[in-house]
Amino acid sequence: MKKQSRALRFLKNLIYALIIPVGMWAVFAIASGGRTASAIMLITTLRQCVMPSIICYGLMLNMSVGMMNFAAGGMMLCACIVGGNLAKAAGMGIPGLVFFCVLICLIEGVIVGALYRVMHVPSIVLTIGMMLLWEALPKVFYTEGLNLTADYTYLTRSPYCFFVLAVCLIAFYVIYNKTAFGHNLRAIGNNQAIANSVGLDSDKIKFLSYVLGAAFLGIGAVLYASSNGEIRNVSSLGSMSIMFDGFMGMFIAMFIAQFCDMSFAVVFGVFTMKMLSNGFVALGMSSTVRDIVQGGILLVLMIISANAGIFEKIKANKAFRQECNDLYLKSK
Amino acid sequence: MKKFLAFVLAGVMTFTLAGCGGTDSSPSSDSQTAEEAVSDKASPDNSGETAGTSEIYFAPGELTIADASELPRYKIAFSYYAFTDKLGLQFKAAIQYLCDAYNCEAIFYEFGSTTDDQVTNTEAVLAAGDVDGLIFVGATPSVVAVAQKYNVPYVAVCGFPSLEEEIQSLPGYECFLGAVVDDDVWAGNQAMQALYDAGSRNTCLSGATQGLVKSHDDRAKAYRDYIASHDDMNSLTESYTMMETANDISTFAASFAGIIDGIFFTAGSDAIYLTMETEGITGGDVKIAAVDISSQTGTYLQDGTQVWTCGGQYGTAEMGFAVLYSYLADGTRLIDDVTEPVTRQYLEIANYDDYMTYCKYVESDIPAYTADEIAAYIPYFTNGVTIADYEAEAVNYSLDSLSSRRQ
Amino acid sequence: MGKELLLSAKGVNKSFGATRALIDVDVEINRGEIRGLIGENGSGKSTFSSIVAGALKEDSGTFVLKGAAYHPQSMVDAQAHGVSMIIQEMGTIGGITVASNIFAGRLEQFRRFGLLDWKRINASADIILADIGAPEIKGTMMIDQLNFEDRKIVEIARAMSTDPDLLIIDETTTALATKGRTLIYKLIEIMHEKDKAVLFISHDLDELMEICNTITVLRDGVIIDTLDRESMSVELMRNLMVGRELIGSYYRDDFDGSVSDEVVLEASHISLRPYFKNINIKVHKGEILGLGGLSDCGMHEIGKVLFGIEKPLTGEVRLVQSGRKVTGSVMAVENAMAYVSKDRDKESVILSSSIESNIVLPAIRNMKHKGTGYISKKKEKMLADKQIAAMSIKCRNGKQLVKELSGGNKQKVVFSKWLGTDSDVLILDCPTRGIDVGVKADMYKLMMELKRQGKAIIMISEELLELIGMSDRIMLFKDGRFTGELQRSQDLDEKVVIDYII
Amino acid sequence: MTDNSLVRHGDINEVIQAELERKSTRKETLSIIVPYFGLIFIILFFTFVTGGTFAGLDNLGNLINQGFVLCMIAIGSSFVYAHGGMDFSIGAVSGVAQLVCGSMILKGAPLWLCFVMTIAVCVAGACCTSGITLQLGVPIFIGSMCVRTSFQGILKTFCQKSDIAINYESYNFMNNVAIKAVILIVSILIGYYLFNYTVTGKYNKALGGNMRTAEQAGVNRKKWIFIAYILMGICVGIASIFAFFRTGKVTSYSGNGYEFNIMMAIALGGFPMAGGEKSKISSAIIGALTVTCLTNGLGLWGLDATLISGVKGALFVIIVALSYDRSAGKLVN
Repeated sequence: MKKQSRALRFLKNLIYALIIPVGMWAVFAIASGGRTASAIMLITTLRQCVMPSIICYGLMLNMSVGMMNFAAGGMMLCACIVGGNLAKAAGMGIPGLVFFCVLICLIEGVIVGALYRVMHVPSIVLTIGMMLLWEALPKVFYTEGLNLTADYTYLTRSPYCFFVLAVCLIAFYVIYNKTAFGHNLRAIGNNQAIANSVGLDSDKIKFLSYVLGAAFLGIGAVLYASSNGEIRNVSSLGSMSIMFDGFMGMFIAMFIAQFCDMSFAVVFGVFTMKMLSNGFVALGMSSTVRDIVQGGILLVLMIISANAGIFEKIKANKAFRQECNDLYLKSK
Repeated sequence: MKKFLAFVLAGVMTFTLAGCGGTDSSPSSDSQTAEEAVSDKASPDNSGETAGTSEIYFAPGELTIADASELPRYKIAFSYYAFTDKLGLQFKAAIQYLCDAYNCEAIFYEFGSTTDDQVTNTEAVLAAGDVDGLIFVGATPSVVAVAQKYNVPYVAVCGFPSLEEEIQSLPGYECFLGAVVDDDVWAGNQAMQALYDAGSRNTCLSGATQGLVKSHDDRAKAYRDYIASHDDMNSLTESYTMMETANDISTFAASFAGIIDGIFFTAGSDAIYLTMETEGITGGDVKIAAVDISSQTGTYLQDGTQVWTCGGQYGTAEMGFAVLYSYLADGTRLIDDVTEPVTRQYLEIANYDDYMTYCKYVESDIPAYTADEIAAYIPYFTNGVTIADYEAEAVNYSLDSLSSRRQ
Repeated sequence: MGKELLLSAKGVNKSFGATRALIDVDVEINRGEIRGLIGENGSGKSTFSSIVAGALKEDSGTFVLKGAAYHPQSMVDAQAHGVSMIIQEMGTIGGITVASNIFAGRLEQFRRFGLLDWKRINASADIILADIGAPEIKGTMMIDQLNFEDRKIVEIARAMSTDPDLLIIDETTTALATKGRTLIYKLIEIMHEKDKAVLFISHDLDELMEICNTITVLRDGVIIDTLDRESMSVELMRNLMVGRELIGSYYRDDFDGSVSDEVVLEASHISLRPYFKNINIKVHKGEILGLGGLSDCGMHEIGKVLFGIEKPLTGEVRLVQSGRKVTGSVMAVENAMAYVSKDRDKESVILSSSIESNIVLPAIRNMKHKGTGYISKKKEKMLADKQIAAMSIKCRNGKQLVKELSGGNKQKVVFSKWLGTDSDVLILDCPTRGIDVGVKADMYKLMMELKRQGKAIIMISEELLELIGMSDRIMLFKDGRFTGELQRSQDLDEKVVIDYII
Repeated sequence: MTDNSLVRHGDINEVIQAELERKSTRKETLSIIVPYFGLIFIILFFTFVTGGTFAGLDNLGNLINQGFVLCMIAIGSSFVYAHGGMDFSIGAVSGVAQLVCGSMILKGAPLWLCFVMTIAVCVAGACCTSGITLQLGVPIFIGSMCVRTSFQGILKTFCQKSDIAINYESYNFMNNVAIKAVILIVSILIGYYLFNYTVTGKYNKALGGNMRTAEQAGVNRKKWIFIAYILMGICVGIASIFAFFRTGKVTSYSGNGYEFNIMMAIALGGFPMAGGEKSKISSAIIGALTVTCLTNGLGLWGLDATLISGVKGALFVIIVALSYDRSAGKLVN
């Protein structure tokens, strides 16, 4: 009995969680005369979700403690170019790529985290500064950026990329739900003052959140490197566009997370973003139109989540008012 | 804590600053890699380390017709949108090569993404003082105005305004010597023609964001015009997100599976080939044409995936140098009507053999024009040079003429 | 009784910025002892307890716990040594479960193969809750489902979950209604029986008299005296705390509850979900109207509605003279109304700002030059200094930040901010909550002064004595409606009042 | 005994008390002057490495030209940051405003009308952002991000086929340094007045310090926050006008990055991100000047082009590390 109701609730939530991504997909499927409904389109879109999702995991760890990481794009870029070139120099192939990218991202994460810990300036401020730094650093060593050969690209091809995503998803799920760290994150995110006074070392946890986040970004960097093959250095703020899908996806994810676990919500959220852009391409519209709509749709979602339960409140108030007035009239 | 912080940052700083020295590479150290690069050129189809990734560098040029040390030491500034990709470095190397040969001092700076950056950075460089000439990629009036303010002669290369308002205001600037540009419209047109001949009818465009680099905008325009002028051609979609070429391709391939049969890239890069391989659409029904050569181009020209490409733009920059130097040397203004840029051909590469020739001559350690060849376009060294000679070379510039010059 | 020393502190010093909270404090607590710690706000008792509990670091001084040197790095570390604390206004962490609240910061101890074992966490949470006598709360509940009272209990559970030798209770009872109080008293008893110690901090002197067997008095960071059962008396304690003679009661001494029949503020059948329905209130010129009830009976919300912070669902609040309807706090202030919130730090003062800008905030609207809107710094400073002097606020100067002040002085700032606008209707929600007798007395004097000036005062309070002592008329509130209205009179005492509210 | 113990404490007290007082005051003054040091240091440094060119009269003109936009926006933004708000959309909005300005001029509309419209667009943008937060309760961070995305989309869609450019030299007078300097100084004075001597600034600071308290003290939250955004909109509008005439054209990159530059400026000036009492319009302006000097100086210095932004980032982090008010301690996000 209880079990069943549990199952029902789970089903209900699952449906809620899927409404947005699936709805998005359906809309475009119809609009494009079924072209986006094709299996290949779906797989491609999913494949394109992999990297942003992983970035999103990285950002989410910071977001849970209420911190932003604008440097994410720059960190990835730096890791790609430096790590990729090191891997090539060492001739270690994909394992080398993974090793160096993640390693470098970790180092970057440690630096950013340490700086935050020492300086205690708002993360937005710090990370904007660091973004410029990480963007410039690879230029010193590899002015030309990175050129990878085909044998480095397997990780982005399906099915391998989905394995990668699965691994990251599980890793995030465990960190977020099954470790003390994950819960401390949320505790601090919800009320840092109290969390501190009950003895949570928020500095340490924030530092860790940067480092662990960086690990995810490192994986993201690997995928970015191997999907593009040729990575060029960018000038100021150029790296924002790398993290943008993951960044925007994160907000949708936070909205969906009330129905299902964050680790899945992230994928759904990113999928929504990707579906949006691909849908417009499939409709033959230019990529620029999508930005306008993207902002709009995101805004609508945010408005909904910001005003969650407002209708219930209004209804309840209405009833209450009615009741009171009746009583009042009776008393007269 | 403060100490630790200061230490970390000081480290980072010195690191970065050290880099400044590091990147202005002194020839002696690089000649090694250059030779490797050349040896690679011999067999570009082994898709490994090739032009794409090796240091771009030209062996120091010798000016035989005059004693360089006799020549006055001019300080010449060259600006490009970024010296962080292959093309940018080719430009840099070419200008460096000429400046060395002509006993000039070269300084390089990037203009960022926004026009405001272009103005700001130019102001900064010119304000620093004693710059004798400026070679700038593109000719935005506001930038020219800066040169005018510091009255530094200005030559535009590889990019010229297409809007009447801008073109009209150019003659007003004393310092503006005119422009030497590549025929990007032609390039775009050729590319589309090649796709058309290869049987492509439903094509997509992947271009750079409008307003970043003039030449890309022209190529995109040519694409749109070509589609418009051919009823049997159909543009499926246009994407203007340069950072995400890979993404574009996979989306194209997915959303138009079975329909799409041609893609035009305003900028070629290895990302294209890798992604196409990932998507499994190489060597098949989808043909591509792209401006610019990258390390993998040979391979895909060979297997027929790529039907057309072109390159060699930096030759244009060299011509720009010639125009500037002519003025510096004896005040000759070669281009009378500055609203009419000298429009040069690209080196067109329609097949693998062309590509081999291209690598042999253009991506070797000798630039498209040697110091002496450039001298032939400077009245100071060669009497009776007029703009007509430039015009002639502009249309004559091709792989054939290049190889004949190298014989 | 075998006096076994549990904790001893020697020469403890601590200062915040320029204010010295503790000066060479020596304290010794024996096993089985229930030690009361009293003193005015800012006398440093909370500082001392926080240091013992590891929440603060002392500047100098030595601690010995159970015979070993003791220097807690954090509250967790302190708990490991067997010292834990229940803090006055700490609260719980929203958005997570009761269990993770109880074990916040100590979840690591429940690892199984490196992962958290939620079954065990929830189970042990339930056990603890049952032990302290609140079995109806379950570890799996989301904290946000619980009401204020139960959340406090969760905090207590958090403190008890480490089975401490020394339990510090810092002014917790003031925030609790009967349920929580009884629960705490029971805990104290248990501690006593188990021959452990309790450090009990409270402003409620009678409460202290009842439960403590020793009481230490602090003033301005210095230990004044330590009394044992025999020498204890409320009078003595008061005088020691304040450092001067406080003759008799500090409430008003007249018993004339008559006021002019001119109504100033009138609320007719106002309702607010889910607190109350169709209630009517009239306040007269020069009247002190007391609203009494239990902390969660909804009377605080009445205050909010009267001031227009909360919109009533039915009826309206009206200023009778002008006939204006109170539509919101802005309008209220413009019409010379004032509101002192129950939650001082969160709602009444800007902690990060200077005393001056706090005081002038409501007044500047009247100080600005009509045409240009220019506000002269001189005027501001004058007003602020005038109020600081009038209220004798303890501070370096007007530029000092409010967060550096003690509770009592903060409250003075709040009052002076409203006196600066000279308001006609004052709504005071727990005006003396958590402030010491000295300031209390001043506050009451002030209220009487205002009454004389013919201001109307609505005093919402949880302290019955205060209500009886000060109000001309007391309206008692219980689950959403008024249960009684009492005129001021000699023979009014707690027993009479309490029946109306429980 | 209690008494003499008190006496004993008494005299020691005074000594220690005095010492502590001195410390705290010293700390306060330091936190006030450090940002100025940052600026002065940078000026001296670049004057030194560029052999005086940096401080030269000629470069001063450049500085005004380059700094105008940032300073202008800084003035407006300080009101928004004072109540703890922020706005990621200003860059995109300014871009669209320049687009409108440009296309109107091409249509031959009178200049004054173009100016009015440009400012109107920016104000409208500000209304969007603030409206979303105030009326619909969306966090400003996300809200302005959405507005940013949409406005960028608009700009790109219109600039996709071709840029918009005017005949540059026929509008040269719009680049007159003197005019800019005058406008800038006037706006700074007005801003300073509004911020320090009227309720506009005071209420926004109060709101930044504690929303609830301010509201209960009779501050109309929505009204004053809205006004703050409007003020910023106006400033961004004026900035956009001159930004447009400086380049004479609109591309899809116009206005790109303003939002981040202003954040840098705000931080460099030691302006607390959370707003409140410590907010000072002067620090916003100081910050803007610092950023401008940084960019210009690094350019003059002739540092390798590829690294300028990196060095900028590093210096930024260093100065912020030294000048930023850390009273929030661990609690800062």
